Amino acid sequence: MILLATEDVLTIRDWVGIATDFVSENTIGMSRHWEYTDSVSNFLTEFIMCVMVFGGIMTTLLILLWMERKLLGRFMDRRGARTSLRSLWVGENGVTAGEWWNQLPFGTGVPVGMLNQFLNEVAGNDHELEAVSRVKNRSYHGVWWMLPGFFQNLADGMKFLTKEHMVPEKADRYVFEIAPFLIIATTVMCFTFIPLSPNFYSNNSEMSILFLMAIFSVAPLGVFFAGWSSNNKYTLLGGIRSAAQLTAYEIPLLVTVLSVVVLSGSFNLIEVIEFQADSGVWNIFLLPLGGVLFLVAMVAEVERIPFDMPEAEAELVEGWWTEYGGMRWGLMFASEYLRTYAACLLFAHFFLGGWEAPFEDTIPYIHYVPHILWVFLKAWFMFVFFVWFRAALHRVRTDQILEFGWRWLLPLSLVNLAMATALRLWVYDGINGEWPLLIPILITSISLALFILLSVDEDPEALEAQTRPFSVQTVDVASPGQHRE
Amino acid sequence: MAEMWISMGPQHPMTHGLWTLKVKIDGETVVDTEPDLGYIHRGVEKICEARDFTQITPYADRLCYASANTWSHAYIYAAEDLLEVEVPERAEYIRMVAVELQRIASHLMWLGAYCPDVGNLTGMVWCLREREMMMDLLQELGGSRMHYNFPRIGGVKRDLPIGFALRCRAKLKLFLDRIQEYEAILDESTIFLVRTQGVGYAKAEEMINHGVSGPNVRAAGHNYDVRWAHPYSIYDELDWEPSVERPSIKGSDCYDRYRVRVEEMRQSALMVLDGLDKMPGGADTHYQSGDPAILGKAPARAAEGQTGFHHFEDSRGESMFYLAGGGDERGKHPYRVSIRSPMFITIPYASKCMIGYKIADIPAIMGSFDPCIGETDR
Amino acid sequence: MGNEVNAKQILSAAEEIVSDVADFGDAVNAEVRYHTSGRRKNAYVYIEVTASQWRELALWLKKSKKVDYCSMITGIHWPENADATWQVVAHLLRTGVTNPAVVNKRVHETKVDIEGISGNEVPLEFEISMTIPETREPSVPSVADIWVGADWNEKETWDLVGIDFDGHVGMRRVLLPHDSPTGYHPLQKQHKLRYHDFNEMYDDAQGFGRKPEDSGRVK
Amino acid sequence: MAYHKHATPNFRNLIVRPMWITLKAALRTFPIIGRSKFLQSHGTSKPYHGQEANLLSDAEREMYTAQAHPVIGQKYAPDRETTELFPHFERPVTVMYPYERLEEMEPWLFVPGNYNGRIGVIWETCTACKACVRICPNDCLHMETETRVNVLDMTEEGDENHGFGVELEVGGMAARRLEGSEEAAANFQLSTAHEAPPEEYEFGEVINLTGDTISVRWNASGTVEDVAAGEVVGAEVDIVSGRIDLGRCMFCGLCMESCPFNSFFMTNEYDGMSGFTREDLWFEADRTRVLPVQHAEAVDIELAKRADQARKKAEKAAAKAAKSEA
Repeated sequence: MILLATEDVLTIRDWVGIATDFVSENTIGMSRHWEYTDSVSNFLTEFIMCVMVFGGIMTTLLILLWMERKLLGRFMDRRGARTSLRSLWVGENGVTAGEWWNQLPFGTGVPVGMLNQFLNEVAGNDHELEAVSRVKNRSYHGVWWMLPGFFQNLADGMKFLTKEHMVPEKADRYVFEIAPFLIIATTVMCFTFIPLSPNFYSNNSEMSILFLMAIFSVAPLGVFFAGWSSNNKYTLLGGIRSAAQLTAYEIPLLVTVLSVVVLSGSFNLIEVIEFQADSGVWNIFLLPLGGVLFLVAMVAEVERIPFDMPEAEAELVEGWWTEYGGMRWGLMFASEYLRTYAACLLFAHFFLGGWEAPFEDTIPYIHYVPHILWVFLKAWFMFVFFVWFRAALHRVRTDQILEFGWRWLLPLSLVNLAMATALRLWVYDGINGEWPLLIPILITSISLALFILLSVDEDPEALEAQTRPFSVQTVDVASPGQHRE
Repeated sequence: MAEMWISMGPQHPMTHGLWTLKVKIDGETVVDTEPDLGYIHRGVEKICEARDFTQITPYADRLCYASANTWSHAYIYAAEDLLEVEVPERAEYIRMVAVELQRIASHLMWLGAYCPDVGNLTGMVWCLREREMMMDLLQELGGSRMHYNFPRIGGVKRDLPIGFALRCRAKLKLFLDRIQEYEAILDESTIFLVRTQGVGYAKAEEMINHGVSGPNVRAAGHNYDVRWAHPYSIYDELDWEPSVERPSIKGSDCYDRYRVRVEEMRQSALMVLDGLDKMPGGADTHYQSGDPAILGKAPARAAEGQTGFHHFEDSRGESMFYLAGGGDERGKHPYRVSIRSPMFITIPYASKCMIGYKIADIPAIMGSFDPCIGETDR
Repeated sequence: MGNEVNAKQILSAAEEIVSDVADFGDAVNAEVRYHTSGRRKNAYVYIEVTASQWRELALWLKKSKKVDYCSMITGIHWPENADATWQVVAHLLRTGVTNPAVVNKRVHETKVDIEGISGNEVPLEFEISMTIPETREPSVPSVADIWVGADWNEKETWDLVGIDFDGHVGMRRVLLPHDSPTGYHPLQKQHKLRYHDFNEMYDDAQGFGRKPEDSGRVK
Repeated sequence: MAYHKHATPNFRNLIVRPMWITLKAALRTFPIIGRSKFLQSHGTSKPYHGQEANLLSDAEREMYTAQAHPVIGQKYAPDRETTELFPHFERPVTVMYPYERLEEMEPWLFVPGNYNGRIGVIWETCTACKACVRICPNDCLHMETETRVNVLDMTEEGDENHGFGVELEVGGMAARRLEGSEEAAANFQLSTAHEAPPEEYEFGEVINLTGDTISVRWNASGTVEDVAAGEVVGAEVDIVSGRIDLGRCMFCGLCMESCPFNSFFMTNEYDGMSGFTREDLWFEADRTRVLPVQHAEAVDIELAKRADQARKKAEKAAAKAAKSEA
């Protein structure tokens, strides 16, 4: 057990431990198998923590999806009306969807009905158009702050569950069936070693980062399986693209993670976070380049725009998952977002100090805020960038992706690793194991200056000359319009 | 990987309609292509042989849902050539307003479809936002949202509605400012540039020889435009010059074709604003439907031997109707209607243009030629 | 304002063509015709040519007269006219489009000085008509190698009207299904439109018939 | 035309510029922040986003003020639908149809007669000339026999055009205005009702026509009733247009234009024309009927025209009779 520097008010794991200790002592401990008391207690703790972490992730995943929808609506300037929750809840003209609370036993639904009646009066639609009565299941957008559309994905999930499971006739059936499980299972396993707070994680092993990266890289294999086995040329291309892209970006990602590991001196994720808390400087201020590289590589890893070549819908219909439907597709879609979530959480842990509150040491009483909140806030903040990229950027072509990965990201990540090594060896270890304040300030300001410099740099000559540097044509053009028989 | 054929279409996001592009690929590289059209061939030419000259107008509208007005006007000009009809000048101005607004709407629809082709949905939604304004204006004119059935032989269905000029000016002024936001998300986006620059080269003379015209040729560096080369309507009274791009040495690429359409939208908006100012009788006066100021007299019959044709600058290139008179009902129906669709000729060219590029370039190149399958298949 | 080709330029260009076409002799008849619509009665060149001379004329137009653009090639079926059962109409344009000039590795877009153009630079419309007498297998020479734009036009004309083009490579169905019966060309006049006959209106194939009580009362 | 002056692939354009413009678009959608000055324009232009615009001409403003139409109190930006909270809140772009309808927010798009909605026929003025049926490019319009009151019979006593209607005769049809029908007709919402308009008259056969009372056998009840002469007007079974296969209608509006008697309209109804089967789209003539009150002006013009004709005819006949007598 690692000694944690951070104190947390929500010591959930301890509470669960106390509860399971109590239970096992009073059951197993009383029996003749009393020597297994500790093992049972540990098993129960692990089990309960796993369930709680997974539940917490799945629940907060809804926030991610909701954020994506709502943010895209704003980026695209098409803010829609908000109806989905209220379609279940407040009806119009006093009519609600089925009045389901009346079917609850023993009148337990009466308060729900009363609440709905109250909401109806306050926020309901009393529009008198006749057309209103024709569509019963919607409601007036009226009050704009009603929690809008949050549970949409539950509805989506229910729909997926009712869909037929179809396998293409000439698909490689076993591989086709295994692929989604491979993807989903490995994705879920990622969260085993991602702590949500100092006292809220399912497991903590010595080499958790190593395991994380390993398990994170299994899913591309599933993608390739899925693409290959569907017996469809689009999925095949998608699968192969995916394999090529993920290999190209896996290596810079690993090297970048290695730089963090070198800087923090541990392969354990919790220790990496604790290192940032101890030294008082988040890694992003020491390795800004590493942060950027990690983010870019992660966007490519989770296959989001601008790097969503494997499922580029304009050319490959839906890429490697074209042939999947129903809940398999739904779960794979969920696992896409789970991977994104994991990416966001890892970014928060590696670079944003994990559960460390900003200015934890200087702002009084801030440590009374439950640390799990900071983790989530940081992850969601990172997810804003994922959505923002998607709204602002275009899709990169295959060869450009690979070129960018191999020729830019890989050398840069090596530079980053060298920087981290130098910082650790000569600065941190050289000066009694702490960061002098000058170092992060200097690195951050230099990086910012470089960023601004690059952001204003333009080449007017290139525009005037109309250079077209990105020609990729590799075959002579057949004379257009002439048929080759 | 050995070479293999992929059948893109008839239902595929790249096709912008119903047709098949058979692509032979070697890995990610396109080696050969073969277009296959005709999935929504409705036989409009045959249908028109059994319709009055008035009744053909709505069918001409339906040749292209993105650019209905230009098609019905192309028909009307040909029919007027056949029936020898004079058109009041005010009606010509109103037609110009309708056609140029439709050109903007069509180019916006194109840009809206092109952005997701290269992977950005924001651009699409922004374009459709502005297209909504154009459709509102066209709805005021024609009464419908897509197929307006607006022109009539000898003039137009109705005058500019009351208040139309006011709203048209306000919306177009906003639109002219908004264009620079598209440029900000497209021109000022490196990824868009590297996706479109240097991809899908086409040269001007080659395109003309292949029968490709309109914005695609203007993108290749020559300002050929049916509106001044084979003049019609009142374009000579407006203050305009056709937009033309400066391509690279190897020819025009997808980026040039994108640029020329953006410039054309700007040009059309300015033309409409100019036309509203110069309209005889003033843009704010309102004549009743059928008033001689907006609708001249037209015969209903054409004798055998009479022919009419008219080259028209459609949103996608040069379109033309060829009508031969002397059909059924003692000449009330045309004997033969023949439609020249710019896209029918351009699609084979565009599909040969993409040989040698990557699969990911297929939507980028195909989309940049602005395919519309309604008119292609007729 | 001088931003359009004016009628005089077009007329003189058209007259030049017509006088030069006289070299072909009787097989080619050319005249200047005028559009009859709108405000501007633009001139265009109308040429009647025998099918055998068509290719020669096309080559001449392309080479000496810079007619660079084939707008449309279409066919008409006149079953009641035995001398000219089949008519092929070609619409050509002279566009004057050239590749933009390159000076010092810089491309300069072409903006035509409209008032200054003359001779072969003036954009001009051509309508060319040729007729074929009654035959089961109508055919005219193909010009798809002169203007590639004619390629798909000829395919379409064969597909819909049934006029074949000699020398056209890769003739196939384009708009009709690939498995359409041989010899089925719907724009030939023996194929009648069953639809839109005024009396058939109430016997709608889709089932929307006359109201029972109206039968006999409503025409 | 020159290129865009920043259009080169470089680091600046890689993420900074596209993300900046999307951020601006996103910030505009937030209340209050979205009103800040730097968000109202892009580049060097003047502010354009969210600027108020006058979208109503003086004539329209007068007209809508007279109708007390809600559009008068609203503020517009050129591309936005309206909201009363315009200065600080922009409404979502979704129009919450059917609770909100576009014609309430942008009524100029739906000027009756300028909008091609479902067709509508005023039976009273239809003459069965079939111009609409002939012009229909799709053959979707049909004629149908209906019992109706002639437009000339709709006048009140004392009206200058009164007295040219159908003569009541034994064996002919008579019609009596239903109680409350005028109110029902006036309240009938043509474009949102999606059903046949209310019956205005009840019809019956004239059995006896002596003296002041008229015996009528009402079609609906089958009972014979004696009614005062002033209560009923003549009616006739006539052919009217308006039976339509909407599945084939393409809303081109040629039928409306071809009608020489101001009797054919395109109404503003754009919903309520759907169904689960093809048969659902077959509308009988009463479904597309337009009551005279809905287009009173057109009916009045037609009424005056017909009365004039009838008057002239009567005068001619009188002159002829006088001549022959002489």
